[in-house]
Amino acid sequence: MSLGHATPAPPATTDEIMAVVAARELRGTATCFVGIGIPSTAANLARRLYSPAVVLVYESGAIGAKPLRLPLSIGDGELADTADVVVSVPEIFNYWLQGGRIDVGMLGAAQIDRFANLNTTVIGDYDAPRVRLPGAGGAPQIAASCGKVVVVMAQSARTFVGELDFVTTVGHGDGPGARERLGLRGRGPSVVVTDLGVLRPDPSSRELVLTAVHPGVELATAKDETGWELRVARDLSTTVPPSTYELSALRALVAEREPRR
Amino acid sequence: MSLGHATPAPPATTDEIMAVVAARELRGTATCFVGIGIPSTAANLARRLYSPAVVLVYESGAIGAKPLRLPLSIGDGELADTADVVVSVPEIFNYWLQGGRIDVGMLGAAQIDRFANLNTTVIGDYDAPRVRLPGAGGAPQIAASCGKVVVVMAQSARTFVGELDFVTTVGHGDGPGARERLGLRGRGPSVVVTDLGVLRPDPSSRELVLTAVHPGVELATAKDETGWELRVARDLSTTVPPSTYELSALRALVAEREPRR
Amino acid sequence: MTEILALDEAVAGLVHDGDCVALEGFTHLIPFAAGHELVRQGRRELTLVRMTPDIVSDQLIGMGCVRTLVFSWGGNPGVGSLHRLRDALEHSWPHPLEIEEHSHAGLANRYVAGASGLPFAVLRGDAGTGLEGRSPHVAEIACPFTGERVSAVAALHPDVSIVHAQRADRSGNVQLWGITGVQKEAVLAATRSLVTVEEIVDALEPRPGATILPSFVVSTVSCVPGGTHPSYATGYSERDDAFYASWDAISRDRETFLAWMAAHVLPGAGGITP
Amino acid sequence: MTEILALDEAVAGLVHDGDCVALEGFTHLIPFAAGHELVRQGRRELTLVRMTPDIVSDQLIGMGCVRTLVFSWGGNPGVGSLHRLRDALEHSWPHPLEIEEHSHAGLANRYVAGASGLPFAVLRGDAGTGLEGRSPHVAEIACPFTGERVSAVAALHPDVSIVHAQRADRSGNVQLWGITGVQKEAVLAATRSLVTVEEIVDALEPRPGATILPSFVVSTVSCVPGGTHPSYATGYSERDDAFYASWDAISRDRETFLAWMAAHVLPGAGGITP
Repeated sequence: MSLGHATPAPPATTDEIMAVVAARELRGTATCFVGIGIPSTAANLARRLYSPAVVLVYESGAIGAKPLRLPLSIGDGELADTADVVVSVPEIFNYWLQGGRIDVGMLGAAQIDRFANLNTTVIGDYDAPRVRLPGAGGAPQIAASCGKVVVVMAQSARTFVGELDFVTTVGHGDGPGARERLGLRGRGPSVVVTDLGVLRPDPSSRELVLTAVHPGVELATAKDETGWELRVARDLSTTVPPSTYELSALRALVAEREPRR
Repeated sequence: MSLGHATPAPPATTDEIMAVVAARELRGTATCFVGIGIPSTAANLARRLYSPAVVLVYESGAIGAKPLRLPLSIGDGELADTADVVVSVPEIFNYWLQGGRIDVGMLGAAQIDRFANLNTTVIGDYDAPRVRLPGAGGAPQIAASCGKVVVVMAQSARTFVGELDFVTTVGHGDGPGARERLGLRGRGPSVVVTDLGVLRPDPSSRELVLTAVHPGVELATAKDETGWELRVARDLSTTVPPSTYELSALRALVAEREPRR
Repeated sequence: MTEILALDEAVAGLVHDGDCVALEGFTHLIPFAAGHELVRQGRRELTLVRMTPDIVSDQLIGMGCVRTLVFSWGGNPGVGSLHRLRDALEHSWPHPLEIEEHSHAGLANRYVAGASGLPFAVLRGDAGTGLEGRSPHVAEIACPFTGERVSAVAALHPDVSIVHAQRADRSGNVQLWGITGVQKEAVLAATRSLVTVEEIVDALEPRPGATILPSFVVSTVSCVPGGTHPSYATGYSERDDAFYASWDAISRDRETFLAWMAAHVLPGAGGITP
Repeated sequence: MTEILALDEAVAGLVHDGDCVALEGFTHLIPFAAGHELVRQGRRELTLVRMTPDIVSDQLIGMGCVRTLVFSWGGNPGVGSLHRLRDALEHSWPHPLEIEEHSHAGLANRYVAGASGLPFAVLRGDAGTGLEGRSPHVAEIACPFTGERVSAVAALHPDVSIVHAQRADRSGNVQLWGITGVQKEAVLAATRSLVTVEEIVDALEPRPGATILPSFVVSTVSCVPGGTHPSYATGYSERDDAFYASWDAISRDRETFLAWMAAHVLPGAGGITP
């Protein structure tokens, strides 16, 4: 007889790596303002793995939502049903977000620049758009008022651009002092998690610096998929791959997202 | 045997006359912002006698209160328990009163002048008061934003003064055009009901004119109890005395105000 | 003070060509049936105000009812683009669409100012973003106490605000609960209002988290059970996520879209349940 | 994030001499027990903020705890004057009292601005009244769109806000219902907060009309059943109208007042129930 080894789970997909790495960024977070998509997946994973007490806040007004299944929209009934309280949309923005009570905001974007400014409005010219995107929603105020911002988005030469087609949301503006000059009270983006690696703003220049690549990702690829001269940390590290524990928790979470009875 | 006559009810007191006459002024009113005291008694009497559908709004946030017993305070539990909805204090002032949704406001005061401006702040000098009164509360905004205002107060040379010790609430300011200049959107005081009679602002000069005296009140008394040269309507009338029906309804209402079990 | 009318009478009486019409409902309680009635009655040149234009807005735009869209986030949540909105903006089909774009906070506070009887509201706005200077209804203002610069947004006063709620009583008091969004402010800011409801009851039993719109601020109530599908009404229905997903294919192509509207929304159609 | 402490520890830890302390509760849920603890701990030089100063404010003022009172209506509702407030203002007893006076709408909106993280709020204020120009925290401001002049009020940020509620759960989430007044705004505007509650429960069952203060905005909860007497807590107690009436005679005379406080509030006293 032998101590049979369990057959290993399939390796993590790039979306799974993004979700797990973003979730790790929420360790110790008390309150998190959550957008839909991978940010929501990451926030809910963090609540299960690292921060069971984290208060998830959705712009639909749900405070303390504890969804059993991943919501498809920020107004999903599951969010209201499991929340500590549901407030109006004006109240969530005025009293809770603008009031400066939220530690971390999670955002995605279609375009990002070297100072982590974000575009979710338009590709091409605003008045003659090549691709019209949804627009601002809560993003400008999330980035302005949360203590810090975690950005999660796929990295490519199309998304990591030298100049945004439209500045929907200010990250670090044009660099040092920009947020202070604009009266933005949160500290802004502290990390950008992509499918290739992790970037963090340089403390002095505020420009994004590649600090880690995910397992199997070549540095050259990260540079090629960045529309500007990408700065790389001297101590560039490789992301600790998702553990079996992290992956199984993530896959269980996603599996719960099935059509309603 | 004789068809014995019912013993007549005791005659109306001056407070009862004020309440009944003020209640008559609420005929046809859809929404009424109610202060405590005789205004509250009058508003609740009107709801029972003339305007069963009138929505009584209290500054404590109770909208559509239907108290079975007269409240002692504007935050009486009875008001919340019987209301269609209770909103916060900021909301009642911002969305409901300032929003311009209330037809009639009812106010009392310690002093009034010829233009129906009101003082509920201080007798004597503000910085060295002879008598310190409660202050403004909701009165300035009630008088500013309600469609019209019904003032109810006892009339004497001490309360009807040539010059207010303090202008807490603007009625008709210094006369024609004053409310427009100050940006006050309601029409202001339309009637002042006292223990001696009824006064209404002259349409052109906005000065209060005595239009009726209560039964048994001498015109000379009304003039003596007014601290300015009182104008009298050419067609001065005598108040229709409270009917048995009005009086018994009022006395039933007041009788219900007994200490709680 | 509230009229209780059939939906077609209600819309015919309250909404006219060229009106500024707010349709609110934040994912939850979206007034789809009323939006479809606007399409059936062929309303034109509307200024449509909606924080989160989604399928119903896509339908109104694709059917040519809308001249100007005032909004803060336009998409099919969790699915992708609104193809009719994009076609209008990218290719002016069926005709050019003007837009006035805000952040959620900016547009929500325009309703708040309108509901509050104020000419404007103040917020920490869109400083440094491309939204600055694009709307005539957003300006910078200085705090008279600290000198700090913040944003002012102009009060919004729709001619008509249309929302969906769970219940009304027979005198027109309205009760909604769950995610209540910006509906109260939209109704209070508007000159006229239409509330479609799942049911009309004798008495509104109190509910946790419920918002009440007293009848004296509601012009008209129409009983339209299921009138929020494919959105949902907490306590009555669940969100039809599958329909939201299917809309992507239906709306991507002009002909497919028009055929779907003819089959499900236009007069004589069988209704929207696929 | 919320500490659950005995009232004396809570007050000792949160409130210091010279602090700006808001005690809110609009007739309902007035935090009397916490106010009495301030008296027992001999707090001095407080700036007391309370929209509707009533008996508890009269007691704090009469015991010399308050240097400045920020308020909008000061009286004994339905009964008459606050004699300790009047004695302080009319005869500087026990010492001079500074006041900053607003209308209800003005002071309520100072809390709203504070809760909203804004430097000021806008309202239709006290134009033409004697209040104009008396507070450094009220100014005129022009609408950048219409030019209309309205009032701006400066944000209020108490060092500590103290309120009473019906319930909290063990993690410090607070639930209050009935007349909820300005308590949410007062707590959100403050640096620290203390909520005294009728009871602490395992789970907050939802209640119609309830306001929830999540634990992450509540510094400290103290369980003080009856801590709002002679005010009341809907669902737990009724307003002691008789005590409000009796306060007129108790407070009219300085010696009678001091004797009552010694007998009912000061250390070693038997508690306030007469």
